Amino acid sequence: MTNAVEDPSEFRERARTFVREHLETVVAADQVGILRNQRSDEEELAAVARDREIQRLLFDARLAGICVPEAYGGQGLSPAYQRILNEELTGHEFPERLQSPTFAPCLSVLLEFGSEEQKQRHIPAMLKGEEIWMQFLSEPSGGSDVAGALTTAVRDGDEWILNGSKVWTTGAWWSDWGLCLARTNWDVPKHRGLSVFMLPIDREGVEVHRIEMLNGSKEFCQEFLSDVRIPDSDRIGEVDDGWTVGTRWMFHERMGMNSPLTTIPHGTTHAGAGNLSMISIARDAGRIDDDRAVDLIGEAQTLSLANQALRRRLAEGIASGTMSDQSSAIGRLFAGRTAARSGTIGIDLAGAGGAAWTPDDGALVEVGLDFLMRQVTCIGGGTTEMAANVVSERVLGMPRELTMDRDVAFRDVPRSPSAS
Amino acid sequence: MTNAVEDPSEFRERARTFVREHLETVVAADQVGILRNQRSDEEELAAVARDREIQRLLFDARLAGICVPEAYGGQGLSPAYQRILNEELTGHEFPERLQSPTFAPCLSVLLEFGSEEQKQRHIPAMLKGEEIWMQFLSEPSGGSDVAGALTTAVRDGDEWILNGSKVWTTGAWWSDWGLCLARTNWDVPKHRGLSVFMLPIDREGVEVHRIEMLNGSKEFCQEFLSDVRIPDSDRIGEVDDGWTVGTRWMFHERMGMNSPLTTIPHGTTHAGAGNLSMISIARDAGRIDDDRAVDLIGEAQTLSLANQALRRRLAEGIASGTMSDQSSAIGRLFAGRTAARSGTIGIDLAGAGGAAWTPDDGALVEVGLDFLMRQVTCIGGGTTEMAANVVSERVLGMPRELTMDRDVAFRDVPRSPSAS
Amino acid sequence: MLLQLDADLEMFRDTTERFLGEFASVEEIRRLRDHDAGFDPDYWRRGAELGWVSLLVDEAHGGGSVSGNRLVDLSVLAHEFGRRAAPGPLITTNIVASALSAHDADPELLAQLLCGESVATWAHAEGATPGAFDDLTLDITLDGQSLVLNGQKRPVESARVASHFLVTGLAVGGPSQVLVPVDCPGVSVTPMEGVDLTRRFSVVTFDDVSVPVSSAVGELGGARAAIDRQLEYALIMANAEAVGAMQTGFDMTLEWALDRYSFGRPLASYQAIKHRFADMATWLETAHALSDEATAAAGAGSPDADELLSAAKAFIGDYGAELLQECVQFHGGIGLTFEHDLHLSLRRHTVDRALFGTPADHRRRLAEISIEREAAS
Amino acid sequence: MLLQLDADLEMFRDTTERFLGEFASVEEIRRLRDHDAGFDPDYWRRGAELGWVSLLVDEAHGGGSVSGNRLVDLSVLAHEFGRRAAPGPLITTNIVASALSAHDADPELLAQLLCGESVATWAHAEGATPGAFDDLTLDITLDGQSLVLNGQKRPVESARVASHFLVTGLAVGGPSQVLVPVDCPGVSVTPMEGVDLTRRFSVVTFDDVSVPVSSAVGELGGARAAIDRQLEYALIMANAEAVGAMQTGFDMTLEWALDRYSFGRPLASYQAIKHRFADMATWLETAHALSDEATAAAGAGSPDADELLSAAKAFIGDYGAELLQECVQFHGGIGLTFEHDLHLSLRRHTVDRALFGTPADHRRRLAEISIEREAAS
Repeated sequence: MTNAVEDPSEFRERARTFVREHLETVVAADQVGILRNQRSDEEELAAVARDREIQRLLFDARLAGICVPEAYGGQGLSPAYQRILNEELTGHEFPERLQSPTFAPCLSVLLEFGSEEQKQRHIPAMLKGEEIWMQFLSEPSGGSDVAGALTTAVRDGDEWILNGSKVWTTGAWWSDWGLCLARTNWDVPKHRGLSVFMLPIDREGVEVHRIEMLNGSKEFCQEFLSDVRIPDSDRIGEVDDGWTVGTRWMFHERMGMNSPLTTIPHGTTHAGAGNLSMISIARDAGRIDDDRAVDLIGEAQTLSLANQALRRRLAEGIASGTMSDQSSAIGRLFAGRTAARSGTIGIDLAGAGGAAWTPDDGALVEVGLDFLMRQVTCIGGGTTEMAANVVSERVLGMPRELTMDRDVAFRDVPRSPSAS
Repeated sequence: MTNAVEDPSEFRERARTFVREHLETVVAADQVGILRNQRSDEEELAAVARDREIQRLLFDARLAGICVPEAYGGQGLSPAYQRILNEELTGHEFPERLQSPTFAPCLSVLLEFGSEEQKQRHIPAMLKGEEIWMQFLSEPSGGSDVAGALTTAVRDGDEWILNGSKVWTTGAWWSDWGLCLARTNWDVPKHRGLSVFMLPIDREGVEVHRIEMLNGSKEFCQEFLSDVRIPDSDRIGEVDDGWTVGTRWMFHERMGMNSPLTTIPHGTTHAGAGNLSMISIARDAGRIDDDRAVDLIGEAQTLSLANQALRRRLAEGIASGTMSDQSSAIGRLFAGRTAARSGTIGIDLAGAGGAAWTPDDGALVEVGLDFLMRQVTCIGGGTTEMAANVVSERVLGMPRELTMDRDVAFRDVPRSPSAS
Repeated sequence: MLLQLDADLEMFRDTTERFLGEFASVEEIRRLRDHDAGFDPDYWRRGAELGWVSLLVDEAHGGGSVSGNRLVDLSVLAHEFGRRAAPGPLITTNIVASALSAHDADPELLAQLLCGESVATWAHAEGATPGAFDDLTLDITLDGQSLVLNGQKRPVESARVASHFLVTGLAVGGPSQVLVPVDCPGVSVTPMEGVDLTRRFSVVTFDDVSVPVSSAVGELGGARAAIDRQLEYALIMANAEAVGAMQTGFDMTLEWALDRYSFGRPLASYQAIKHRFADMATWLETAHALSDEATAAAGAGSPDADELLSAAKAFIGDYGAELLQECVQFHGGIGLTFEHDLHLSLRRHTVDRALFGTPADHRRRLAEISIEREAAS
Repeated sequence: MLLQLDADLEMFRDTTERFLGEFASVEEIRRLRDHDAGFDPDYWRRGAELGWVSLLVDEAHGGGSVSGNRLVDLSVLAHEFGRRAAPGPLITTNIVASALSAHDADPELLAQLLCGESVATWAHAEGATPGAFDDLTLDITLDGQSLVLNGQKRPVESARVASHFLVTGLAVGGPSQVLVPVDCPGVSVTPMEGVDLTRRFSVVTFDDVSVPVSSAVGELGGARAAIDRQLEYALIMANAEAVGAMQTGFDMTLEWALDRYSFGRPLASYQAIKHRFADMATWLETAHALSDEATAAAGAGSPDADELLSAAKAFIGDYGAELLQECVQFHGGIGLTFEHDLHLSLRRHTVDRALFGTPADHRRRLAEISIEREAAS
């Protein structure tokens, strides 16, 4: 199918019309706080349903998968069009829960490594909002070492039998599919014994357990896989070659909301409480006239602008090839550092309100809990320590860290004393 | 000699009388800035002479070497007496240049490892102000790896012939003796081929070169040793066993002004500009009424009090045996961190005065240069990185860092590409 | 905490530690999250029997010091509370008990506090604004033989289970303290949410609350020194608690780093992590040192006690927070879950950091003292 | 600096880089430390021939942009200056030239500035106090056909070699700019000491200095916008210079860490050092990004230009200082010696950090803009 490419201004007009007709406006103040436990399960399920609905509307309006090939239900347009859509979405609702991880990294991985049949089967379904995907990647024992997966897949004729546990999936309880990294060979070094599978979350043997975070959020899940059987046709990439997929998977994950496959209203920040709320905190704490509070507000605003500018520079550099793909770790590292700092600025502005508050305290509410959750941005999606390794070794070319698991069969790799 | 020990209050009275009779008062403002180049060479030499003179007066008044055994000219008293002397010296001149490194670590090392003849020959001379000692320890190639010394001592009958270079000696151009670490064996691992020597700085073949620091200070020197001959009787400790001496030497160096062998007026800070000058900087910069400046002053004062409290806790812990000797590295690390932070607080308070000033600008003068020199406290006397290694490995028991030089003959240790 | 304790104090510490180990386990603390008061009356009564409320009370009133230095005793006790994130109105009840004892007021209530039958709380802070930890605006008007209170106090700990509030405010032109029974007409208590699982706070509003003049604790208008002294106690306890929380977080995380393997090596073998532990160790030792020096200075009535208390509060608040957040970081995601124990330390530290003046408030106080002294010299 | 330059701009950059490599070598900069002006007139004349003073001048006056975006040109030029810690009154002469061109003032002087025969300087800042980078107190009184100036300016760059001062002050109730020849009676120049080896500053005092009314540059009392614009130029240049200094320090130190061995391993193989380099790399990229975004926003007349310029000034000032101090730390003692090159970058960065508003001043400006906008919304 080779259509004449739509003119950007026509596209913008079309996007604008769609947004006006179909989408509610939202206020920025909705986006404060860190993983706050603001919705009941019923509300969350309703929000998921609304996300699916919007995604379907986008799909029907030819505004889904802007940079996804037309062959798989996308629009086959350039990232510039995605930016236009993002700009037009500013201030409006959007199908937030589908962006990450469904479109990036899952759809990206599928596009890159899936068979034609797999792509046809899943990508249009994703773009229609019918399939929400999760990453079955991290494991309780694993920490930063995702390639050290202990979840095991054993071949049984045309099927694989999976056993193990995955953790830190966001909302697996209302999702459909998992992209799953599993060990298929224990007798080779760790990177050479992995394979990647697609896994329907409702399959027999998958038990989803919701994790309670310290602030009461139950967004994350842990899955226990017990003799889960899946067909070999749901394997992505070659057997034991899962790390080839995994490396790109990791890259797409680091790209996160900077991926051209994700839709995100321009100006949305995802690095914890934004600066507007810092001003509100200072005001509601009665500190807005204090020079030091003003300094902290200025610092938060500096870091927020710095994050945005850095993100744009890295995206441009990687897109133009003047920077390596690995440079995305620079953005990840900086975003973590600044989110942590912002958490401290918030509680500093809150004063005694950081310890206790009433529901009438406006912006002071739950600032203390946000502070307790401060490190989440330095941990989730690969720790800042891993990012610092990538930056120093892959971007700056400093010597690689010594690992004890490189040239040894995975079953012989040293493990925690308490893990045995 | 076993005298009845003097009563503390008598001792205090005696010290007070001495101080009143012999010593000038000094104002705290004299003690600001980092390695500032405030004196001409003539003035510096006069100050050295005055230091020697005061030391002699102390010696004659039985106030030198409070914790040094009487057999070597000291007073054989407990650290409590040293504290009393320090308190009585508050606000007065004292023989600053003899404390470090002459008394700690040099005299300490001599006390611990010197032969009876060596102690008799040098310790009384030190206590009388006749011998000022330097550490010939660091080398230009060495960085933090002092045990990687390249300066070589080759035996020639009853003598040793030294060749190499030492650096970062403070005021070697007006000093008398150097305590020198040299390699006596290249065919064994590095720690097993070192020996320690005493070296008269005016010996033939020793060339002292003064290093200019970026702020114009010429306090530090580098020495070039060319076929310097010294008798074997000036060796301290066994041949090739110099690291046994070196380990304790390093400990005494880390103790620095906390050593009971040093005399330092109570309240003297050596961690860069103190808090009083922060207030002066803020005032002279017109910022004293700014909440943020007040916050910075409070921070500087917090860090200053924190440093003092930590120093006392460590001294007590090490003295009582509840902490290991290695814990002194905790104090060293923290002092470095806080000195660096203080440098930044200083220039932040100075505002535009940090870039340029006139001689009439009071406390603003040279704050900018102090900032340029900020890291000196994190580098001199062993870097903060080395201290962090000691704390994590020796105090906390975390695994040792991999080194490539442990079980290999020193001549085969990998070296910088540019060093060959 | 001090490097060495004398034998009596060590026994007191050890008894408290073992008691808390049994009755304030992490499971118990998690359970108490849904408890109205945040602690069981029986737990508190048994703790009081161990001497938890007696340290600042004169012997004549049934109290007494363990080691001879009551402030050192107090800091050792608070440190144990911090290590366990223990439940119970330790700080606030001790302050009220000290005030009653110092002013020979309400011996009946004091006796009840001492044996843990009642709880009373200090209604002092007036909000989140800078300086609010020691500024007063609550109005106390002398009206014949009555005192009439108008104003608001927040946060007030354990307000919903206390029998009395010791309220600070301004009367006859100066700082004053008044003991107010919780059931006085005009008193209203609004519960707050907060970060600690067991420590409960409220907003307490006084709307024309009338009590007899005899309810004044100490001199009307002349209570500045008493209030400052009580604030000293609060700072000593908050600092020691916070250091205890730091110690527990640090110990737990060091153990984790030594045990946890990543890429076939213990976490603790990575130099980037080792160096951060080294910094954490310096913060922890410094926190102990400052807390103990400030306690000693306050105990000795030293002129630099205020400076040291503020320096300790500022340092422990800021560096302790960084330390505990580093602990979270090294644990990874599990350190942010409710089922892990680490957040109990982080919560307790966060509360102690925010109460009785934030780090910034205390840097300001410290700076103002320094500037004043420099100007005077 | 931008990731990609168009061909003309790259040629301009490359020419400047090669010229500075030859005539502003580290040896030359060390030599100039004892030079009265801090730069040789001939060096400046040849630099002017390369276009160093023409970028903000209209084509009609003999100036012109290289790439079509003069502010981008300017930032590229300043970045090269920063990389080399190059001598010469770049910032201040360009600002005066821009003002003369914008207001069609003193074409003769402008021509001399353009060809590098003369140097002029902007006498704007009024001291070290907060806000002094854009507050004005210098008094300009209209007295018949004369303007009489009273006040003090500091620091003023190159005051001792400039032929004219462009002085900002208050006249007829508003911000104004006046061109004052240096030899006017009542002008006195007191040299300052400073951290940069080649950039010289002075205190300039105006004591009843009288100049003709025609010396006003732009409208008397109505120069706020012009001054703001000039401040924008200053911030763009100071930011780009500072980032250049960061880049040089970083590159030098990475090379050192890869080459230097400690304990038989390259410094660069130690994870604690690697992780700090990773942070430095994030600061460096962010500094480039902010500097370039702010320049682009100013060039496009975007409403968020002020915010971005202030964010860039604050970020580059603080994080750049930490970056360069980390570079010193990794070098060890040698990094603090005069014979090493590292301090040239550190000095230049330190000057740029302190001038035209410190990081704290710009955080304040940024916060005030945000608070105002939030209040308006």
